Amino acid sequence: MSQLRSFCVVTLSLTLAAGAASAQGAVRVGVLHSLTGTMAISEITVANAAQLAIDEINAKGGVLGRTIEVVKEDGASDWPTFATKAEKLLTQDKVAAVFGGWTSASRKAMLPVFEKSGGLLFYPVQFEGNECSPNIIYTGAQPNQQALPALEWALGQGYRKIFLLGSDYVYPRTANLILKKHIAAKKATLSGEEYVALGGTEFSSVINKIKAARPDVIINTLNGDSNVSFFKQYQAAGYSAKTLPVISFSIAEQEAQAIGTGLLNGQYATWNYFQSLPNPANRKFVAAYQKKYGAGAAITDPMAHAYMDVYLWKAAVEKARSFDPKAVRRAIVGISMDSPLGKITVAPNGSLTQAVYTGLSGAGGQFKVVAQSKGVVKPEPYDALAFPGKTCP
Amino acid sequence: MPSERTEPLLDVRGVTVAFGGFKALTNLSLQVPPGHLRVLIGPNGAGKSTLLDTIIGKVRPDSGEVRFAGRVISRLPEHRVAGLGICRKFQAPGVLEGLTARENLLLAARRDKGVLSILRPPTPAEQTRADELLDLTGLTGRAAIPAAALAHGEKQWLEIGMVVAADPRLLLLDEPTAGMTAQETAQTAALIQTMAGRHTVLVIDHDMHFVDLLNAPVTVLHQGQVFREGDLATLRADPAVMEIYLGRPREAAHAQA
Amino acid sequence: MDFTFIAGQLFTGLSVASILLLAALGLALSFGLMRVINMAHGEFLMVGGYLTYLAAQWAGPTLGDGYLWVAFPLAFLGSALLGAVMEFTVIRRLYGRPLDTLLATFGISLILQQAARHLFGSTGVPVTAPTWLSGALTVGDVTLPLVRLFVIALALAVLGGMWWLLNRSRFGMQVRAVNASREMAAALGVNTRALDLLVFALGAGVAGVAGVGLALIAPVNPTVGAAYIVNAFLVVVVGGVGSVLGGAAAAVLLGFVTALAEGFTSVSLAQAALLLLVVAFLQWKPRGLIPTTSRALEDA
Amino acid sequence: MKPSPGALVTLALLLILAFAPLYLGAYPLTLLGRVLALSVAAVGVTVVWGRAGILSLGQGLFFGLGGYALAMHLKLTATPPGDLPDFMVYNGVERLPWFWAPFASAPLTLLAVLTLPAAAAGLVAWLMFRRRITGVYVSIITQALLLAFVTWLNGAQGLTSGTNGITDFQTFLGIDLRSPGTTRGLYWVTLAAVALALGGTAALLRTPFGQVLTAIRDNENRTRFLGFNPAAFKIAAFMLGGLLAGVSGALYTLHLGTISPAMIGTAFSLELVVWVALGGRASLLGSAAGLVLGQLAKDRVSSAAPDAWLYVMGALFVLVVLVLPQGVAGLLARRPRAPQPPLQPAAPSPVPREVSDAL
Repeated sequence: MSQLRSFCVVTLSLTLAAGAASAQGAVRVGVLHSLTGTMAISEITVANAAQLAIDEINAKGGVLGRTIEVVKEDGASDWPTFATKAEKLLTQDKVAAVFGGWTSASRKAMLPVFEKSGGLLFYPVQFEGNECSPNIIYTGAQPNQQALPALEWALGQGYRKIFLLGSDYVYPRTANLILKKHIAAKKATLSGEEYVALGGTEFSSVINKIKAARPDVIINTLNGDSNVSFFKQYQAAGYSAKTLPVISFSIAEQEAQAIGTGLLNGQYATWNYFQSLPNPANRKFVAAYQKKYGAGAAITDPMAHAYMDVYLWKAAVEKARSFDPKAVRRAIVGISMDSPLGKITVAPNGSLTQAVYTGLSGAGGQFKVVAQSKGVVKPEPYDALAFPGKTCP
Repeated sequence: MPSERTEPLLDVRGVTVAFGGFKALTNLSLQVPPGHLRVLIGPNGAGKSTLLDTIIGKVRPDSGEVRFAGRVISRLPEHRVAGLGICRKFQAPGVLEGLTARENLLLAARRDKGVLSILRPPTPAEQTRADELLDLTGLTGRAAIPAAALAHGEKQWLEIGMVVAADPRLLLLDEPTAGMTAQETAQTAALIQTMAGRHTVLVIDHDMHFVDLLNAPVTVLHQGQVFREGDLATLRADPAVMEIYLGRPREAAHAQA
Repeated sequence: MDFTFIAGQLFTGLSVASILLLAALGLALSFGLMRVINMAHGEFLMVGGYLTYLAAQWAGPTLGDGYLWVAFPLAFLGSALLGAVMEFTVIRRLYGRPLDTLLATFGISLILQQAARHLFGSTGVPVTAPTWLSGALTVGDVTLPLVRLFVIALALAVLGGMWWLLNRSRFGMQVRAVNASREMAAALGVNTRALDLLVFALGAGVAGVAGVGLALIAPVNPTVGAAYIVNAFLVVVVGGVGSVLGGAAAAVLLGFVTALAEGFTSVSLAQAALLLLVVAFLQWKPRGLIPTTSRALEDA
Repeated sequence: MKPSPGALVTLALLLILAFAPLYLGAYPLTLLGRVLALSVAAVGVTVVWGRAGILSLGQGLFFGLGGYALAMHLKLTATPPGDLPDFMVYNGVERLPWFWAPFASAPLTLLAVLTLPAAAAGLVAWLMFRRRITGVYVSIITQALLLAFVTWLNGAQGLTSGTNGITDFQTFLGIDLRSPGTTRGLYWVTLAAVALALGGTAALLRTPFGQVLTAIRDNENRTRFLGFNPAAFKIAAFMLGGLLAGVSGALYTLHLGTISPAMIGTAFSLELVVWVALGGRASLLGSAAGLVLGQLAKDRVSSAAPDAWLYVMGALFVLVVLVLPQGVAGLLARRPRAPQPPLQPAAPSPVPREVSDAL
């Protein structure tokens, strides 16, 4: 019965809260991530990072003199829920902007809602490109800001035979489609390509195929916990970073901790951000996050993007002197700032011009930067080699 | 009203049924002419229930065949067998508990039982028939109550009503008086006797008192085979029949009763 | 397609079979013998994994790699206790209502997943196999990872233990008696209620032990159980409900079919094909590889 | 026939809902429209599970077939003539796959929405029931089939758009899907579909067809010996459940503007069942209302306390089967009736002589 009672209390208090929510002078923004379900592992910390930025801004007097009020919603790792909650945030809470989403599927589900209602979504995760909505600010890496630099780096290290391994969903498939075109163009060898269902835990066959293919390097786009299984079984099969290096696009500090540092030591990851970046903005961000969410908390690329997204929005609002999403979208182009990622600028297509780093995994799930792009890389949503003639409108 | 024709309505020919290594029926043959009443007795494990299961198509014989009105039925699915006019009343009351008493009777009385023709509401004739049977079984006052809520005796009568409503050519009764009082048993025996003639009836029981009341030819099964056939008085005098009941005091006592 | 690859895939088949078997063996007790469909079975595997993690945390500093020998009894007892509580509070009230049991146990699996999230966070916890399991045996060109061999041995040991318990022990005789006829067994003086509790707890305990093995090669996180549950049920259904050896045969069959399919097509296509194959197989043998003929089953 | 109290309540509720656009805000109306679309599938579950006793954990398969059939049409409509849908281009597909071609036509699509899920359900049911697979086996097999379907959808990305699902629709039958007026129109269309599903199914279950389903649920063998072929009836019931799930999927796709494998997976199919169980598995109105209220509650509670939500959901599963096996509808149906007098113990109820005389 107590469960029933708490259920009633929760429902009731919610109803009351809805009435009292429109505090004078505050501006509402939405934070929409999976707080439950399979994606919660990654998304809760991203939501935390956005919250941290909002708290910092509020502590300093808010935006245009108004404090930011967060409406936090749970996408529950369920794409229609993302669409439904986005609709609620835009039409009922009338938020000025939404920070959220991780999987492409959740973004695709939200996209029609944002286009219909003219809302503005800040999406903080690396993705497969091939999309260019005027209602979305894509701050995570485009394929040319993560996958291609990683390939270049691998080729530069003398790795010529490349094995592509990924989870069976859109990002790995598209990223690999692009990579294959570039592997062919660079006259390197594609020695194999395998996909495992999302959440898959059995890699015997895959490792056996890798063994038969004898690649120089594996480019890994496995998602989430499949990485844990893969690296455990990869090591058990007698492989190590020395005998066969793996470059991953979805393993950041947090995933590295979960996989266990012993398994990942010496492997590579490519991102626009590592917790170990020495710039002052990052030191401040890391210290603030760990103060609020625990000293050992790992900090990842999507978290840094989510944190920075809030500041980008603030800068655009102040530049536009308006909270209107259309005005903010217009104003945000060209905004530049020193962020934890280093110097970034918003390109006209709504993505970031940002640097790319390749890191070597080491103790405590941290990565040491071993290579970085020359300067910043402009975002290209459509790969010219794989999808010729496609551009943002 | 014994039939003029000599061809049996039910003709079990050399049926063998084995479960794993155990032979429940061994080369068993049995004929029942149309309109006759036949009683089947035998100690536990003699194969009585397996024989009924085979006739209605629940169990497939390993060899031999079952013919009904000249047609081989031992390879037909149960509902087709039922459709030919063979109806079985189980030991436990087999009423449909989620339906009302009247709905039970209406479904039993239905002639067309296909998926599409079922959409037709019951005909006035079927309705009349159901109401008659409700009246006759004393269930009129309980017509709209789910069968699950009926008392045990009421369920037994309802099922007998269903059997009557189905108007089968061959009626298989498996211990129809289980759990009945002496008076009810007597009335049931009388009822079954009247049904013979229009229907062909095969009764399984080991209550010798009841078998006596039925006053019909008896077949004794033993170890999956027909052991003896004859009227009850003759069989009682047969020491071999007594022999197979030995070691089973209860039934032996009944047999002597 | 060279010999090494084929030999490697054969070993893969054996590995997959051992994992399927481990995931399914507990079900062979609860589903196979008691007809209880426990959708929370995967969560017992999960509990086994988390207890392995805890064993490594507590015993690791003193025992080092020996933590594994603490993990097995801990996982067995922990899962069995949880199973016993579940049987006593919920499942006991639902005997004879298999579909309702399915729903209730699914609810329990949601609660257990969320509890794991509360206790250990939504990120998985790291479990590292002992160093003596980190190497690999090399036969010709074929690599046989020690941890895989260990999991295969574990599956065989659990299978053997269960077979002995069911077919050679007094407990097993009572279990089989109840399975054949509950009333008769009760009349013969078997305490069927206590036995139900024991069988269910044992099935849960076996799942916990399996969870230790799985933790060595797969992640330990709140949703890991859900990854195994459907395949585990398929193993039991294909093997023939109520038959432990049938389950083992089914696991081997499915393991090799998986390895074969994965060897020649993409891994994720093989998964879909396997599921369809199982449905087709049930057309051919609806009662599984080793059907149990009992009246009790027919009425179930 | 006199309308039952249930029918009157249903009618009154539908009437109240018909005027919802006048008193509800934009977001609540959208939400209500969506859950009403789902409730059509719940009506199907009532037929299949509540009446015929078959617990399918794979309703998402038929829901998905309906949804994808419509989504393929909408995607083709939104693609400029001569072009391929964008996701195909991004996956290196160069020609429109053959099974996409018929969905360029709106009438064929509507036909497919109505027939494809029902036909698939019929096939699945035929495979299972002709081999007399029953009970939990059906649940496991339907779940496995659904999983196979979802795995294929995810894997065959060039043909199905994989995990992203099919999205970015513009118009349907010439109507702009993104205009606010469409939301309102779609709401009424959905409500009409719910009314039709409830009314049609109720009418069907009132015929002896419904009685035979109940008979099969309670005692399949007995029904068989009465001369009915349970397999045929179960297949029919399953097809009806599939049809309703398919229609529901198509409506839901219209409401949401997208369909993806995650929307139809095992979690969806199980949730469908639990809301039906909560509302009352044997009651059409109960299960539809259970789904609508359950989903609305989920929306609210999961917003307020996302961590608590899974506990609430899990506890509901357990409590419903332990305490309320007939759901809220069963509770309400039981209460108004005066307490029944205790049944007479098997008092001798002799067969009147007339029975034998009548023979």
